[in-house]
Amino acid sequence: MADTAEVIIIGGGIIGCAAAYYLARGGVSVIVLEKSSNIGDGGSSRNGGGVRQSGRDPRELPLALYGVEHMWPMLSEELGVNVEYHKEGNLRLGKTDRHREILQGLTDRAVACGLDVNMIGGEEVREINPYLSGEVICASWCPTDGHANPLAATLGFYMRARSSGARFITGEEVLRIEKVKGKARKVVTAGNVYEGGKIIVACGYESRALARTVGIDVPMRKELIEALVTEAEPQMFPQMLGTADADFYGHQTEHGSFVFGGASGFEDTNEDGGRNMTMSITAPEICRGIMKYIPKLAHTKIVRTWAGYEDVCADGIPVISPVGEVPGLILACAFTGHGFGIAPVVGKLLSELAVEQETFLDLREFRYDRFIPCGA
Amino acid sequence: MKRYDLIIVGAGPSGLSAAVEAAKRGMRVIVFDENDKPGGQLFKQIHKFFGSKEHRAKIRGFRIGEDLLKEAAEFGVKVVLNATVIGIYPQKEVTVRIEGVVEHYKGDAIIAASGASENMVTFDGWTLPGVIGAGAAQTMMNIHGVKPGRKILMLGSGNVGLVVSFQLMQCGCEVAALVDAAPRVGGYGVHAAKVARTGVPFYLSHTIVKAEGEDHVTGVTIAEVDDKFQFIPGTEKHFEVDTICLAVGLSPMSQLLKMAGCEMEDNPRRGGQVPVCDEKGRTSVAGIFAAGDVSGIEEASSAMIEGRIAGIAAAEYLGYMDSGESEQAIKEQEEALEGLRQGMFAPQNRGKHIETTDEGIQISESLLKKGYIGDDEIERYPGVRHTVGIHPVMECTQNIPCNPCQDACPKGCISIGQNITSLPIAVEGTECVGCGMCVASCSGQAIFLVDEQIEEGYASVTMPYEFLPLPETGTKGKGLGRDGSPVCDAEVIKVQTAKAFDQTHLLTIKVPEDMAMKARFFTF
Amino acid sequence: MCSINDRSRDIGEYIPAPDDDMVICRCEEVTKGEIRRAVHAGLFTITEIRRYLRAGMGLCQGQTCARLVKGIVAAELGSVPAELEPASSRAPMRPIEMEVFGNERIG
Amino acid sequence: MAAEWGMIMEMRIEEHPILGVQEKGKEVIFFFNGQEIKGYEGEPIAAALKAAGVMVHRYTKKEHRPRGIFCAIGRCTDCVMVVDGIPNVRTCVTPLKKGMRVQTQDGVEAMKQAE
Repeated sequence: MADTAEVIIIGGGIIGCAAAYYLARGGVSVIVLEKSSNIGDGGSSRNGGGVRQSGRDPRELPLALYGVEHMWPMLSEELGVNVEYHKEGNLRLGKTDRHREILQGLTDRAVACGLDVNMIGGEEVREINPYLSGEVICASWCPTDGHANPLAATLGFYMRARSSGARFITGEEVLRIEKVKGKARKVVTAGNVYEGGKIIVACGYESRALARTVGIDVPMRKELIEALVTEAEPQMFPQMLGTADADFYGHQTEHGSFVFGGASGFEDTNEDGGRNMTMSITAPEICRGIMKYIPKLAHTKIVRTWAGYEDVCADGIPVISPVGEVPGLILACAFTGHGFGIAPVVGKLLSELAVEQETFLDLREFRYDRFIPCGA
Repeated sequence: MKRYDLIIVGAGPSGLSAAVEAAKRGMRVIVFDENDKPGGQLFKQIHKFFGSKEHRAKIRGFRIGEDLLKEAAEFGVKVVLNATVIGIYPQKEVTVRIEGVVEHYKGDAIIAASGASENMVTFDGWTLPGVIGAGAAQTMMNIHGVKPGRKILMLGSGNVGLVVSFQLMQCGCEVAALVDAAPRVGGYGVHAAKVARTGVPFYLSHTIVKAEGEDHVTGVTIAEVDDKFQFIPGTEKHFEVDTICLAVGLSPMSQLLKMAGCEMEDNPRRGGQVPVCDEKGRTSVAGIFAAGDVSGIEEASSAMIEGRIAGIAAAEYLGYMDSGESEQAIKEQEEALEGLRQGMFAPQNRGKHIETTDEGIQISESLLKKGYIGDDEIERYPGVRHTVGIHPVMECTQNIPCNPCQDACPKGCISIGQNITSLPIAVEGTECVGCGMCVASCSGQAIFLVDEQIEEGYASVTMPYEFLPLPETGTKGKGLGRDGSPVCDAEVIKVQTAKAFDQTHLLTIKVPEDMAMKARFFTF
Repeated sequence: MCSINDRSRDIGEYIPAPDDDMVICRCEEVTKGEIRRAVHAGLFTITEIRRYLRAGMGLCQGQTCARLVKGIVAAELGSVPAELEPASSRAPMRPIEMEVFGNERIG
Repeated sequence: MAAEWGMIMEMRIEEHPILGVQEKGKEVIFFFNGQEIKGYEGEPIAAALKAAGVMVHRYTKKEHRPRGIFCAIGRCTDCVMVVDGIPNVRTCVTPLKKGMRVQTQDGVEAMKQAE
């Protein structure tokens, strides 16, 4: 089989898989190269499944709004895979006056952008979710937020892309991108060279090293975050939860299990030993966080914990951008831990960028060269 | 953080053995086990072990467990029960759930001795209550004192399937059949023979078609399979049972080592996913060792030696022994291990069909296919001889590493020789006094004392008997052949019970003269 | 252990089998047919099968079915089980109540 | 439903040819779906239920199929039941206590008729 395609995508996460799907569906030839043995092995299978608009940077909000309105509700049908999308609201919880201030600030900014989000008091919070403890005194409430199953969504995009003709190669680590006659063209791995008219780099933090091989740097760092999953419980509540204190976030899945993420405070310095290793202290910290808000879960058993890197951008929003100075190169990285909810939108936008079509949303805010100080 | 020289995961045969060796050298050792009783599988092993004296042969598994615990206590090993290790983290941090707390410990060395889990096979109805693992059966009957069922079908003719079938009968269950898809019995012939002679039919080249029942097992259908393991139509057989017991092998329980970052391999000869280890049990992570089933499925006797080796290796690693001392100590253990890893059932022979013994004698086909030696085959073995008066008959026909019988006889009637796997020989010119020590010492229950003519027309057969109720002298019943079918009327003429026999009673029955070499069990 | 795996390679058609409705993962009630179909839909690894079908993701974390699932996936891929990478092992090794997990003692 | 008392006695091994008479804890009463059953304190709940002839511990969530003891050592989690109101309790490794309320589990909750 030829190692040449109109578009080469580096990274088989949900962004790469979604882009591959929309391209293949449009009849464009695609090869997706994934370093891991598994599709979606990075952040795509290591996130809390939030499909949120609230709490987003205003620059990112249009992508989230578009996804919630035009893509997520139809995605299960489109992919033929139940992505377990539930649009039943997000509660960001607060327990102190300080929390109330944080939440109020977030709410005000979101409202200014036209999002339906409001502050509610403790009583109202417990009307929405009776399992929350009396310590919760306030929350920001966004009724159109929700959650989905990241594993099903990622693999759903993959399977549909594959059946639409996209070629996926796993276990194929890209070492560098090479230019031919002034354009990014060759994608070099340990044993192979792939060629494409367009090259989309969508491989999380590793995108930084790859972009550097053609002289581009994206200012980002990585943080090792952790999550856990519980045994199945009877259905308790459908909302996505988060907190002003950022001590935990998560939701109950259709399966009945809860998926929660959280932090120990050492995310900047934690190392995973190259195998997504969890720390001994993080999951207990997440558990303590959860129990303060949902005391009823004290007996619920944790069955599994995991860790994964976030590609945290210097300014907190992703780079989704063609690289003018390296024709043929398109970057989609630095999603900063909130890429899942906007992944279908980003995938579709990338498919348009790859065929040099005008995109259905304005991507100026996500330019790769926005980090250069003004006046340069 | 609480720190020990050595943290051992698992208080089974290998873990406890490792603990003893390490503690002996002055190390501070803590052993965690998730169960509420120590000893791992040893406490479910109520049969006598094979091997030689150094392997604690002819001692019952649970007694070996008791001895090991005592030894560990003597050397100051701390054994913590109901302590589930939930993770191994960098810097050899171990998190342990103990009651309602998760404790963090650190070890300068860790030995994983976490054992194995049971393999399963699928068939229609395999999720029904009443389908259980062989380990579950052992746990229920030998630990908790509850019968796993009333009437049971056993799937699997390896040592576990054979031993557990026997144990099921010992606790009062009925074993309806022993079934295996393989064409030949996988475990020791002596284990098979002691099950077959009680009347349990063996169905080799058969497997389960369907477990029947609405809410729980009420019956099972088996059928013959061809050499590609496909059912042969028309060969179905039905049994009314309430329990189906699965004994289809074990897999190393190596997840903790994988989590700890040890290099792993999928090695079918070791039973599945195992850490890559050297001969001292050292994994790819310095200071983390593996011993026992977690590094490759073998018998408990081997696990104990592997544990000792790992314990010594850990002592060397932390400077509690110099390398000269440890080399010597390890060498001794390796020799003992070598002794066990010989014969037809040695790891290197796994899966091979061996047709003759080392002595060049043909292996009984009947034993491999039906679980018992045919009456026409028995005479070919060197343990089976005819002399006037009482004498031992050793129906031990495969090269297995075991020799307690030769030490048991005070008169030197039995010889195995230097090679622990050789077949026992009835030594010419010696005189049996009928003490029965050999009968009780044979872990395979394969030795009988026979007097081919105790009176005109009658012979006596003395056999090991480990069932309740124990018949009394004068009890009349039937003599059963090796295949478990009644062959003659028989009367108990002597019942011997002795501390040295360790719960094995010696039953002497009087049978017609021509049954001296045929009657091998008694029922009444 | 990452070997190059072309997900478009031909592994043959999915052919329904009489035992497709056999439960393999007892915890999550995943059948043999579901696993076989998922392989033919492109999920070539144990990890992907777990993530998609939840086989081995239940209370026992695959302790009972891991070997069976491996065998089925290998058979569909025309491979041998030993060549398939097993799923990763993660804490906690046994299910543990949140109140216990969160009750640490670092003494 | 628990079986008749006669059968209960039959499942207990009164005397074992090798192990003799096994030590038991104190005899206690507990409740299986509201029905009084005798067991021995400290033995696994599953052992007491087995001795009482109870085979079905739970019905599965998707297919509503019965499950019971399978591994008996806390690994497979097939024997889980609702114990004192808490679901998914591994009865094969949870010691029996006096007065415990043990209920057949249906999916992840107590079975409706199992009061």
